[in-house]
Amino acid sequence: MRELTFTAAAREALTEEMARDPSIFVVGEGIGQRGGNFNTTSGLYDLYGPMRLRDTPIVERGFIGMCTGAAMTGTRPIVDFMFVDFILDAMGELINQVAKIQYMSSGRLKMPLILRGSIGITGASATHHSGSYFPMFVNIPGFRVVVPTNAYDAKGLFKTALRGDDPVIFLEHKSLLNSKAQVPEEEYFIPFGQAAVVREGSAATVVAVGSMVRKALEACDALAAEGIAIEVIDPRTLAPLDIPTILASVHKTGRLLIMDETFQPCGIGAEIAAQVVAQGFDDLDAPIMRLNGVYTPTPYSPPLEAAVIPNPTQVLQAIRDLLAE
Amino acid sequence: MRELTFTAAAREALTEEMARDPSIFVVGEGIGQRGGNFNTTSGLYDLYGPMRLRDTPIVERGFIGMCTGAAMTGTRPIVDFMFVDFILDAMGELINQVAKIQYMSSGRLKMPLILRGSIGITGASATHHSGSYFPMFVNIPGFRVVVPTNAYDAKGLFKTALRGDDPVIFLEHKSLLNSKAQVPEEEYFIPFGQAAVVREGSAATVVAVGSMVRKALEACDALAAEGIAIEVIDPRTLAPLDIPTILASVHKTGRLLIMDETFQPCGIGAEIAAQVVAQGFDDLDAPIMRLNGVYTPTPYSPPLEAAVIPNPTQVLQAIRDLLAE
Amino acid sequence: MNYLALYRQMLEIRRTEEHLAKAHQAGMIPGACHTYVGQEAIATGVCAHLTHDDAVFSTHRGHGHALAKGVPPREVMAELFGRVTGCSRGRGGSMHLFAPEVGMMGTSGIVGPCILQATGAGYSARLLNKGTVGVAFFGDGASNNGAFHEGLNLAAIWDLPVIFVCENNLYATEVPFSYATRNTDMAERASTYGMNAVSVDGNDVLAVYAAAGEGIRRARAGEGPTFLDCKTYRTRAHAEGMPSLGTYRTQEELDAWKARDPITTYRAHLVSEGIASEDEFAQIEREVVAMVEESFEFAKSSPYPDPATVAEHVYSDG
Amino acid sequence: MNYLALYRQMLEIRRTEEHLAKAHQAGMIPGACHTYVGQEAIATGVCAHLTHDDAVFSTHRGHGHALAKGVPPREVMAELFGRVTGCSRGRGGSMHLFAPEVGMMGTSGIVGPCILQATGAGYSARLLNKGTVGVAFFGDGASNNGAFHEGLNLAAIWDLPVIFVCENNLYATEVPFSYATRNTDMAERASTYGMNAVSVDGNDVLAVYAAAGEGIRRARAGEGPTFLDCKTYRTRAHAEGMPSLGTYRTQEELDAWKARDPITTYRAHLVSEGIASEDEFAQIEREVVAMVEESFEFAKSSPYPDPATVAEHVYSDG
Ligand SMILES: Cc1ncc(C[n+]2csc(CCOP(=O)(O)OP(=O)(O)O)c2C)c(N)n1
Ligand SMILES: Cc1ncc(C[n+]2csc(CCOP(=O)(O)OP(=O)(O)O)c2C)c(N)n1
Ligand SMILES: [Mg+2]
Ligand SMILES: [Mg+2]
Repeated sequence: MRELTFTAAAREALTEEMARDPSIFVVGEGIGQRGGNFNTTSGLYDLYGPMRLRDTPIVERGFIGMCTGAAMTGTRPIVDFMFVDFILDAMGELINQVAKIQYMSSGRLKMPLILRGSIGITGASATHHSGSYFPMFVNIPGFRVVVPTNAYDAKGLFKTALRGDDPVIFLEHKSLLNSKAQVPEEEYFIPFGQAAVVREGSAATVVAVGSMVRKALEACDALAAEGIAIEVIDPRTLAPLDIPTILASVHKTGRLLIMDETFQPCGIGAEIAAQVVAQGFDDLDAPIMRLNGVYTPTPYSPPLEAAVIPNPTQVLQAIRDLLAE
Repeated sequence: MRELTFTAAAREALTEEMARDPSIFVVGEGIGQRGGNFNTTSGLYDLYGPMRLRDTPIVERGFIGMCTGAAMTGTRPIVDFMFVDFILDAMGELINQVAKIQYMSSGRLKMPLILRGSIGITGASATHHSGSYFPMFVNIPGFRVVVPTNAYDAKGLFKTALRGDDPVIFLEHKSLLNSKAQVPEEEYFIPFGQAAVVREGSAATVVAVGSMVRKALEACDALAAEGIAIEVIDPRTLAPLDIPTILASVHKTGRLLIMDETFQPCGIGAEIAAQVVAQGFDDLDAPIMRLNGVYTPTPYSPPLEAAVIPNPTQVLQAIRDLLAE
Repeated sequence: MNYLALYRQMLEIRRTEEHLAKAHQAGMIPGACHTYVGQEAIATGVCAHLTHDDAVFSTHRGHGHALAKGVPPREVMAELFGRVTGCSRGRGGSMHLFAPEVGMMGTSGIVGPCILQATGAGYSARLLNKGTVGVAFFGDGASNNGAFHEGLNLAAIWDLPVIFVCENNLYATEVPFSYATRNTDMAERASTYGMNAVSVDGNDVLAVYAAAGEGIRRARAGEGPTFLDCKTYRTRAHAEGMPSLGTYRTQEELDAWKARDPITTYRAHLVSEGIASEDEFAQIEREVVAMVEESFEFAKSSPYPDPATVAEHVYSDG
Repeated sequence: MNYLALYRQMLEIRRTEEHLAKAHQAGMIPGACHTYVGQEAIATGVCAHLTHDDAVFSTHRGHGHALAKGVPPREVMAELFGRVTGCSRGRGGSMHLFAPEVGMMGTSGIVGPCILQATGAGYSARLLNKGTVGVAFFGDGASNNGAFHEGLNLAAIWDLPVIFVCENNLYATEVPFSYATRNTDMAERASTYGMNAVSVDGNDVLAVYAAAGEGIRRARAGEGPTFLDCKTYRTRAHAEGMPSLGTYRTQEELDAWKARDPITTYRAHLVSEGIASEDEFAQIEREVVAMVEESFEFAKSSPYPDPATVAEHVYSDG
C-alpha cells in the first residue's frame, strides 16, 4: 500500500481506465498540457494526446451538450468542470437531456457521462467558487451523485463511475484534495449506494456528508474521551442513498444528527430525516437534528466564511444537544 | 365579487400594477401582441406597448441575465417563461447572480425580478414541458418561491410579488390555470410565508402543494362522509415556508402527510418532514409520510403519465395508511 | 441518384403529417403536434446521404427528420398516439422521438440542445475514426440561442464532422426572424465561425441534396463541419390547434410559399425533364398512401404501455 | 480633454495593483487576485466618459474597472483584504466588487453574465429615458460563450444604449484565443450582429478614449450599441501565484508587449507632444503613490466584518 492524496488517487483511477478504454476522453478548461486547475489530469496529456485531453473554450453548456451527444454515440466523456458553480450554466443540458435520455429512449441509449470537479467552502473562494449544489442533482431522477471523502474512496468510486453507463456527478471537496490515505496497488471498486460506517458507536448516529466527515470524527474523538460512543456514517453516494445502513444504525442508537455544509432547505439532511422518520419512527428516542451551513450566499472575508461553515464547537454542541434530548 | 380564472386573476394583478408603476415590464416569447402562450398578458400589449411587453428571441439565459441587469438599474422586470423547463438554461444566472446580488452588494442593490410561468404534469405535455423544479429554488438562499393554487391566492400573491424587492419564482400549475374562484374587486395582498388552512380537522394533517391541494380536499370530502376530519394546509409559498402553522396543526392532530406531485428526494416534503420531526417530535403519534409523484422523467403516453401522478385512490390510501399507523 | 426515392420520401412525410394533423383534430393525439408540412425537401435531401451509423439530432418539429432517417411511419404515428409500439415506446410523444437503431438519436422539446449533441456525435466519430457524421436539424429561432454559438464554434475549432442544418422558415412560433436578429443572412453568420456555410433553397430537394452531399463528403473526409442555411416555410400552423396565419403571417405570404411546394414543384420538374412519368408518380402515391394508412391502423390498434413499467430505464440497470 | 486625468487614472490602477500583488505574496489577500496590469488604458479610456448614473458590469479581472469607475482604491484594497470597509463590505473579494453608489454594479467570478446585465442596464435606460448607458467589460475568453451571442443580439435588435468592451489579451487563463476560435477578428464577429463595432489598440488610451466616446455618444443619442474590440495584453500572470509565462507564453511576447506599456508610452507621447512635462508626471506619481499607500494602510488597519452579520441582506427586508 502507498499513501496517495485524494487527487492522485482519482487521477490513478482515470489513467488506468483511459489506458484500458480508448473511448474515454476528458474535456475542460486547462485540462490538457496544463494538467487541470487542480492537477486532476497532470501528466495525462503526454500519455493520451489532445483528442483525449481536450482543452475547451469557456463554454460549459456547449461542452456538456457536446459530451451528451458523444456519450450517445459510443464514447465515454468526462467533463472536468473545475468548480461546480460553473456548470450551473449547463443545467438545462443536464436536467433536460443527460438525466432523461436513457429513459426517453427506453434504455436503448446509455449515458456514460461523468462530470467531475470541485465543491465546497474553503480558502476565501467567495460566492462563485464555493458551491456544492448536490441536492438539486439528487432531486432529479437519472443521476448518480458521488461525494467521496478520502483518497481510498475517491479511487474506488471513480473506477465504478468509469465502468458504469449512468451519468455521474462526481464531487470533490476542495478541502480534501490534498488529504492522504492508504490506497492499495491492486485494482478495486466501491459500489454506489453503500455507505461507510466510519466509526462505530451506540449513543447516537451522525450521518456526515463530504467535508463534515472529518469534523464529525474529530468531535467523536473528543466525546470518546468522555466514554460516549457515537456512530458516524459517510453515505459516500447521495444518489443512490444507502438508507438501510442508516436505519440499522438508528435502530441501535435511537438518535440521529445529519451534518452537511450545504444549505438546509430541501437538502440531503432533509431527505435522510424524512426517510428515517417514515421508516424508523419506532426506533427514534429523540428528534432528528440537522446541522448545516448558514443559509446565505458564501461570503469572502475569512471571519464571515468561517461563520457559515459548522465549526468544531457547533459540531460538538449539536451532538451534545442530541444526546440531551 | 366576481369569479375569475387563475390566469385572469393573475393578469388583473399584473395590469393593475403596470398601470401604477411605469418601471414594470414583461419579457418572454410571444407575450407581446400574441398575449402569451397561456394568455398571461392578453390585452396588455395594446395598453402598454412594445417596450413594456417585450417579445424575445429564444434566449432564456439571455433575457434572464438582461432582466437581472435591469432590476439592478431601476426597473422591475417580469420574465414570463412559459414553461419552467425552459429556464433551466438560465440556472447560472439565477443562482449565481439573481439570488446573490442583494447579498453581495450588502443590500445596496435590490433584485425586484419576477419569474413567472407554468409548471406541472398534465395533458401529455411530456418530459420537456411538465417540470416543476421548485425544490432547487427553495434550496438556494435568495429566492421567494410562490405556488398559488387558486385564483384568489394567485392575485393576492402576485400583487405582493410585484411590490416586493426580492426575486420571486412564481409558479402556476397548468391544471389550475382555468380554475375559477371568487376574487374581490377591492385591492388585496397576501403576504409571503402564510400558509392557508384550507380545511380544518383533527384526525391528521395533510400538507398539500400545488395541484395536490384539490386532490387532498376531494379525498378529505370522502373521509368526512365517514366522520373523519382531516386538516389540509396549503403552504402557498415554499420560501418562506410557514412551519408554525404546520406545527400547530400537527400539535392538534399528531399525524402528518405531505403530498407533492414533484420528485421526492430532497423535495419540499422532505424539508417539511425534517422540520416537523425536529421541532414537533413530541406531538407525533405516527411516522410522517410523504406521497410524491414517481421518481422518473415524465412520460408522454396518458396511461404512463397518469401513473406518475398520485391518483385519488393513492391519495385516499395514503391518508388511511397514516390514520392506521 | 435516385430521383424517385427522394420523391417517395417527401411524399411519405407529407402523407404521414396529414394523417397526424387529422388525428390531432380528432383528439387521437393527446399532446402537441408540430408538423413538417412544407419543409419536406430538407430532411429528405440531407438524410438521403446518411447511413444508420450517422447520428441525427432534431428538435420539436422532428417528424420529418425521423421519417427521413428511416423510422417507419407506423412507429412515429404510434408514438404520437402514445402507444407502446411507438419509436420511444410511448414515453416520448411528438417532441421526443428516439430510434437509435437507425441513428435517430432524438428530437427535443427544448430548442437548442440538438446543435450541441450533433457536435458530440462528430467528436465520437473523430475519436473513434468512424467515418460517420453528426447532423443537427433546427429552426431559425434556435440560431439566436447560445447553444448555436457554442456548438458551431466547437465543431469549427476541432474540425468535427458535423452538418448543421438550419431550417429558416421565417418565424419562431409567431416571432419573425427579422425581429429576432438584425442579420438574417444565416450563412454569413455561420461562416463567421470559420466554417463552410452554404445557403440553399430549402424547398428544392435537389439543391438540398447537392449541398448536403458536398458537406457530408467534406465531413467524412476530415474537412470539418458544414452549415446549411435552408430557406423554407411551414405551410401549416406552428402546432396543430393554433391559427395558421395568426397576427404574424399574411394569406399572400402563405399562398406564395404554397405555390412553391417542394413536392409538387419537384414532381413537375421531374416530369418536364422527362425523368419520371405521371404513371410512376401515381404508383408511388398509391404505395405511400397504402403504407401510411396501414401505419395509421397499426398505431391506432396498438396497445398502450403498461403503467407498471413507468419507472423502467431511468438508470442503465433497469 | 484632460490628458493628465487619464494618466493619473492609469497610474492609480497600476500602483494599486502592484500593491495588491505584493500583498498577495505576503499572504494578506486570503482569496484570488487577478490583476489588470497592462490593460489600464481600456478601463481608463472608457470610464472617462461615464457618470455615476452609467452602469458598469465587469468580470473576474475587475479591479481596474472599479477604480476607473470611481471606487476609491482604499475600498478596493480593503475588499481584497476582507475588511468591512471594502466596497462589498468584505462579502465579495476580488471577483465581487460592488459600489452601486458610483455605478459599479458588480464584477463576477463567473465569465459571461456581465454582458447580459449591461444589456439590461441599457433596457432600463431606454424604458425610463434616462440617457444613461450600460457598459460590459469582458475578456476574449467570454466571447465564445453563449452569453456573448445572446447579449449582443438583444442589444442590437432593441437598439439599446450598451457598450461592449472586449479586452482581448490573447489568452483565457492559458488557452490561446486562436485555439478557442477560428475567427479572431472580434470586431467582425460583433458586427455580424448588426451593431457598430470598432477595433482599437487597447494599449493606447487616447485611441480607446476616442472610440469609446463615439460609442457612448451614439448610445446616449439612441443610435444603439457599440462593440469595442480592444487588443491588449496582461503582463502579469492570469492570477497572482500562477506562472507569468507558463507553457503558453514566451518571454519575447511578454517583452514585446511590455515595451508597449500603456502608461509609459502615453507619458512619452504627452512629453513629446509638449502636452505635459516630466515635472507634472513626477508630481502625479507622488500624489498617486501617497494615495495608494494611504489606502493600503487604511485597508490593513480596517476591521473585519462582524460574523454576526453573516446572514444579513440575503433578502431585501434584512
Ligand atoms: C428553450 C426553449 N424555449 C422556448 C421554447 C418554446 N418553443 C417551442 S418551438 C418555438 C419556436 C421555435 O422556432 P424555430 O427554432 O424557428 O423552429 P420552427 O418552429 O420555426 O420550426 C418555441 C419558442 C422551447 N421549446 N424551448
Ligand atoms: C463560467 C466560467 N467558466 C470558467 C471560469 C474559470 N475562469 C476564470 S478566468 C478564466 C479565463 C477568462 O479569460 P478571458 O475572458 O479572456 O479573461 P482574462 O482572464 O484573459 O482577462 C476562466 C476560464 C469562470 N470563472 N467562469
Ligand atoms: Mg422557424
Ligand atoms: Mg483573455
